[in-house]
Amino acid sequence: MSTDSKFGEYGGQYVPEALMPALEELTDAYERYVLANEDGFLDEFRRRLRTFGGRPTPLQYAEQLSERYDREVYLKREDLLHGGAHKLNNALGQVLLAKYMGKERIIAETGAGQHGTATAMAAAHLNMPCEIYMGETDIARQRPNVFRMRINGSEVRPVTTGRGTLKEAISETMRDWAASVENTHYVIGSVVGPHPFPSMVRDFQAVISKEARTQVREETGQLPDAVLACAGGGSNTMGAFHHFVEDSEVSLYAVEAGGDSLNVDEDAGVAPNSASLATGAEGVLHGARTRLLQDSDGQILESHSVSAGLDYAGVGPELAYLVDNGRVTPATVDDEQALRAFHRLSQAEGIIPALETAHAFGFLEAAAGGRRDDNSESDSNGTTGNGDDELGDVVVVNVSGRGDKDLETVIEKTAAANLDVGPQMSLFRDLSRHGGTVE
Amino acid sequence: MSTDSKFGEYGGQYVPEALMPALEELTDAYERYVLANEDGFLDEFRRRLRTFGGRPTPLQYAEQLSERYDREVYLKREDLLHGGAHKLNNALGQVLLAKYMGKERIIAETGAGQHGTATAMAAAHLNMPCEIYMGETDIARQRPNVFRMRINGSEVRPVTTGRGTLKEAISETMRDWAASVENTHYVIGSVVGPHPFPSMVRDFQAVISKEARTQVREETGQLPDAVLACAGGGSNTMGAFHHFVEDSEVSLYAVEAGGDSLNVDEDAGVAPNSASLATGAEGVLHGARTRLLQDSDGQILESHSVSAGLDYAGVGPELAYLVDNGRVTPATVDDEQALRAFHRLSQAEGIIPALETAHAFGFLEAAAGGRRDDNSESDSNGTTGNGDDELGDVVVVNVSGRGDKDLETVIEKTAAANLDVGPQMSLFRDLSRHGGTVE
Amino acid sequence: MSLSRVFEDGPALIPYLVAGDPTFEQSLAYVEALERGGADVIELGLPFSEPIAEGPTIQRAIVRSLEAGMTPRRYFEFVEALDVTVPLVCMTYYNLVYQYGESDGPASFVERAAETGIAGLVIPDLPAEEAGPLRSACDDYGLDLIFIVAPTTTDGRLERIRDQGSGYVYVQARLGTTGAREDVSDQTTETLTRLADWDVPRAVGFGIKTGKHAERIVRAGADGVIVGSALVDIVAEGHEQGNQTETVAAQLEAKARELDSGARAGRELSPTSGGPE
Amino acid sequence: MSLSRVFEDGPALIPYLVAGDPTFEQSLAYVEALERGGADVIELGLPFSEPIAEGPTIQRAIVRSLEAGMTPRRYFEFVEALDVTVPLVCMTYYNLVYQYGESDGPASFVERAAETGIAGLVIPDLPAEEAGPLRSACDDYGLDLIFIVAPTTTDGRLERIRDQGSGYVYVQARLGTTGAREDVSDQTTETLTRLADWDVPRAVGFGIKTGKHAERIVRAGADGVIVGSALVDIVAEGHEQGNQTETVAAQLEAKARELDSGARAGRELSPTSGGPE
Ligand SMILES: Cc1ncc(COP(=O)(O)O)c(C=O)c1O
Ligand SMILES: Cc1ncc(COP(=O)(O)O)c(C=O)c1O
Repeated sequence: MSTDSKFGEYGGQYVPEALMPALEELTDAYERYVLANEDGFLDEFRRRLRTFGGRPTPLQYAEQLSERYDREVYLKREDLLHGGAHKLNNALGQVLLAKYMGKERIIAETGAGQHGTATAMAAAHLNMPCEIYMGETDIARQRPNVFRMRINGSEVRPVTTGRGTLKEAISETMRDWAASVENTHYVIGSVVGPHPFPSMVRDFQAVISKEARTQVREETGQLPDAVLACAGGGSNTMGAFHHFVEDSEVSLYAVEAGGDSLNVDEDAGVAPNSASLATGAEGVLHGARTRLLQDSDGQILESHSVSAGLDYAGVGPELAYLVDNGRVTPATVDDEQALRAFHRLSQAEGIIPALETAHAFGFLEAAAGGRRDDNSESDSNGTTGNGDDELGDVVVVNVSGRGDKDLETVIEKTAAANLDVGPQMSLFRDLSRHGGTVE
Repeated sequence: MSTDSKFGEYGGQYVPEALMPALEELTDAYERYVLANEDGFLDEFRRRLRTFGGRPTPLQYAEQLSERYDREVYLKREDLLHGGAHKLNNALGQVLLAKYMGKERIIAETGAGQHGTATAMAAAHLNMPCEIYMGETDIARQRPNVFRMRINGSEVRPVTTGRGTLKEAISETMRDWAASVENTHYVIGSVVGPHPFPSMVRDFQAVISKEARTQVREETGQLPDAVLACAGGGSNTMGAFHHFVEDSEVSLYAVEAGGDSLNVDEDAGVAPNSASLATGAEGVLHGARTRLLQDSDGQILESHSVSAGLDYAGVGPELAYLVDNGRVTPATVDDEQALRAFHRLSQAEGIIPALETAHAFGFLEAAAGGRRDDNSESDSNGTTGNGDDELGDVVVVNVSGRGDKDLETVIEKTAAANLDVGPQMSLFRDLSRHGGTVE
Repeated sequence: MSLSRVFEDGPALIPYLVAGDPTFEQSLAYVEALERGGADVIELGLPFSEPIAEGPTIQRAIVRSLEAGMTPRRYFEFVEALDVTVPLVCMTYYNLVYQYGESDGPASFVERAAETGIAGLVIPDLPAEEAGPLRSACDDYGLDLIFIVAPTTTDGRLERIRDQGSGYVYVQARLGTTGAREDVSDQTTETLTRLADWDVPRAVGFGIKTGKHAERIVRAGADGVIVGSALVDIVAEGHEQGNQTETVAAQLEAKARELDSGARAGRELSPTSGGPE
Repeated sequence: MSLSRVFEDGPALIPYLVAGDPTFEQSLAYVEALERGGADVIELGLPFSEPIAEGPTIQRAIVRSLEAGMTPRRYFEFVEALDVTVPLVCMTYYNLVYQYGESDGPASFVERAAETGIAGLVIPDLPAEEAGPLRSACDDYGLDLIFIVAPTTTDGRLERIRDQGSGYVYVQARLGTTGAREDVSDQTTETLTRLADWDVPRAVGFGIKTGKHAERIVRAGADGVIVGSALVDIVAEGHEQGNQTETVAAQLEAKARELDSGARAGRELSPTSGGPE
């Protein structure tokens, strides 16, 4: 754990003055409670993660995938965490910290709705009022999560600016925070934003790699050769990587959303992907210097991914730093590969992953030599990253979340893209809840 | 664990002759693999439950409920199991057993879709083809689970007879089994059906009480005063009770669905509830003698509950037996109380329960003296069971599943019943996935 | 008389219909037509709401009958109203038997059945192991209790069934639920061989549809053929097309006749008989 | 000239508009109208796609301007095309400053700004801690770098801001993002008191809407009033109703005049001045 506010040139605190004191207060609280375990904060946090959250999550040997790829594939099952994603590790930590700080209100942004749900659950659990900002595009495509937040008693505030996705939701939450900072804590949902958020969120998520490192050694007697995680803001990535960073023999792969394409349409202000590591450039967004999707003027581009949780134009500064210095290898997986991987994991292992998570499995498939049986079938187009087979014999994939929230999207997109992988849904797709009959 | 095929007069094997040899074969396999751990079956089962399923599930101290009811309320978090309900304990056990038995095909019935999803997941995990029968009414009201089964690679067979709920689905699956028994195992979803299913399913589910008994002692230094579980077929009930049955100081409450009312409309052949223990009579259904909802001729009544997973006209024979001999106290909670309890748990504890599970919490609320602060507010109408406060100081409630599958139903029913408990949903309810805008 | 006597007189035709399908009155006419067509025994279904052993054809018949108001009490009135002389076998599920009347168990049902002249019972969800109480009641009232033997039935179970059964043994021609099918199963021959030394007659059912089927079944050694779905299909079609009761009855009678001659033709070529009687 | 000189001459009116809102041409006319109305300095927004410090009014103005094609390069052309004599302050976000031109850092932006005659910069997402490189570039090219002081700013941070800032200090009247509000906050007086011994002028912004507000703010000790949303509202209304550019410009001029006389009236009653100058 570190209190440095920078990772090389990345990081820092680029926020309105009104928020600076709050960041100072938060940094102080982070150092005292999280780093120094003052008042037993960490003990309480760990206890709640265990009893409320369901930690430790298992590390599962994936039989069918191991056979398919002729290597030992282990799954770190964050999808089993309460709420269905790694997000709770962070949300619970921050809401608890807010309580220790004497805050009386929680706000958060959400993209896929996973962070919003996790925050809503943590806030209900700890009896704090909570408001969640969510872009209206995301509200429409992640409907079940909207219901979950509401049912947990949180307000959901639709954000109508821009394309109505995560970027706009973060901006809007920052605006709320600037007005309410005295009694409100802003629970940011990934390792992004101004210091101390990137370090603090990483520390809350680092329990993933802490457990996984021990578990994989217990299972195999060795460290893994590679760890794979999908990267949106990068919190599950950093969580899955953190305790392996010093293990130089462990390769770390951050898999970003390649979306439709890696090319940028500058005129439209749109990047049809969310690959800030692979295609972005240095800049300042949402309080931190990091790698961004931006046009040549520095205007932020609208990102795209089939997965709402990866659909973000920035990435955590520490992850950008680790990529720049070569410790982490970035890779991209496009929408179609992610959909295929979604169906593959569901059918082969009985685990329906979040669409975000499916990107990590898309890379596992696409890595050259990934498939033992038939390389020609391997859908390696549209992937960047590690071309030759460096994944090695023991691979850990972080299953950052479950896909219940994505069912409708996947069914629709699979049909639209005419993929040969999903199940036939014609009998069930148009089934009306009200009509109540299938013929 | 026991191999008796009867519980008092209940139980037995009332099935077509074609199935009897399969039941003999299954009984043999049950005795060898499950009871005697032949070939290390139990070790493999426990390992898979741990790494694939996520066991042990935590026992969580529920702070807000404990304060509300002025007693220590502990939650056994089966909702954190892979798939979102206790159902996987049984599904994984049976699919694995089928594998040990050399079967090549899995069939199952499902009501809420939770057992179907659990079976589909277990079948994918163990690489077995799987077909699930589901009533068309249930298909319509548990849509997300239909998608999940399909996405995991299972076939879903709509059952159109009768009212198209669990009862019809079981009958239909038995028919399939009668035709396919040689290579097929029927994974029944609760402690119902002919011997050895009630004993075997109970044994697979008994891990709940095994863990809970140890956990509650670790937490409190004592056994609980009461254990509460909702009862449909009764598998989570028997799972939660089994290791407490010998502890005569622990009260056991099985909470059934009171539905709309406890009165039966014989002419229409409808019981507007699913309370076989509270209002049913002895009879034979789906292979076992047990307590049933039936008219005076012995025709099975159509049951009703807002919760699809409780909507069944029978109940497990062992549970019926334990009720008859006074060891288990039956109780009922009606639709409205269940909806209220659903919102209460979601808002107070940040846990969205399955509608089935919500019935157990409805009883916690309704038990006289249940609420410390204001008895007059307690919605004790429409509840039967324990009138005075016998719940005691330490209560364990089995959270049999999570409510993601019930979001739409709950929102609709809460609005329709004009309950004052749920969140305002007007902004989000009619939100079209395709339109993509909220105003 | 014990049902087995019926079989002495050549291969028995045992047609099945659901009582009250589609209405009480029509059903009376249909059942009577079966006798005219050559039925030796008639199996008469008492519909139960959860017919787990039936295929779709008979399930639908059961729904029609229940919707027209059939109950156990009405069923016995139906039997009393029937103008047939061949013996009747009641086919139903155990819960209806168990719940009937005041008795705590099957006795009231059997008593009433005996009173109406029913000669035997087939209860597909009651295996020999659970049949003790019903067996004694049947003994008390002089009814036969007929059991089904399936292709999967083990030798151990065969013995139990042999002990408990009487009247005839119902040989399930193949796995699966009831329903008319095109071909005749190999499993049938095998089962018949296993039952060769039984002293009750062996009637084969499940999937018999035509005179040709019946012929082959009898040729394989059966003492009788049980035909359900093929007849229920005729009732269903008549109901759907709104045909006259007499028309449907005539079709049933013709179908029964076809099956009966098939069976008789089979006997002529049967291994157990030297030639035509 | 350093911006602080502007304040020597009585309380300064510092209106804000987004350059290019709703179009390049209209916006030129609007900004010029502000000078006629009595502006002493004009803050000219360069729109950024993620304006995290702005309220809805200015957010919408930013969208209008971006949609009409505003870019950093166009912005400087806009400044060059403007026919005003009062000093201009560019208000934008750090990423645009950072990315501009060939420099690896803010220098190119500042150089170009200086070239067009811009006198200072306000970068709301650049706190003093991160401002080193920009501060040096501003020094190199003779620009002021204006910082915001918020009601929440701690004493420790005040010192840092005092070190880095120049031209004037932007006193944020209240918490929250920009946007016109009805009342005047108590927090303003408090902040002004804390800044009493600073030697740069103190201009108060956030929520000032009317001459009366301006008067009270100046009376509370401010050396200037910054007005944004109240003016942007006029532009927005003119745009929505399709009013003539001249009409809107006249409204802006009138509003500026109202604010200017309010401010002057405030100065007459201000604690720091004995009476009218
Ligand atoms: C399941 C899941 N995985 C990954 C992500 C991406 O976020 P991060 O990169 O911060 O882990 C999200 C975001 O919502 C998510 O829900
Ligand atoms: C969450 C949950 N709880 C309870 C039940 C009721 O089943 P049982 O009584 O067998 O536990 C179901 C059935 O689907 C269920 O999904």
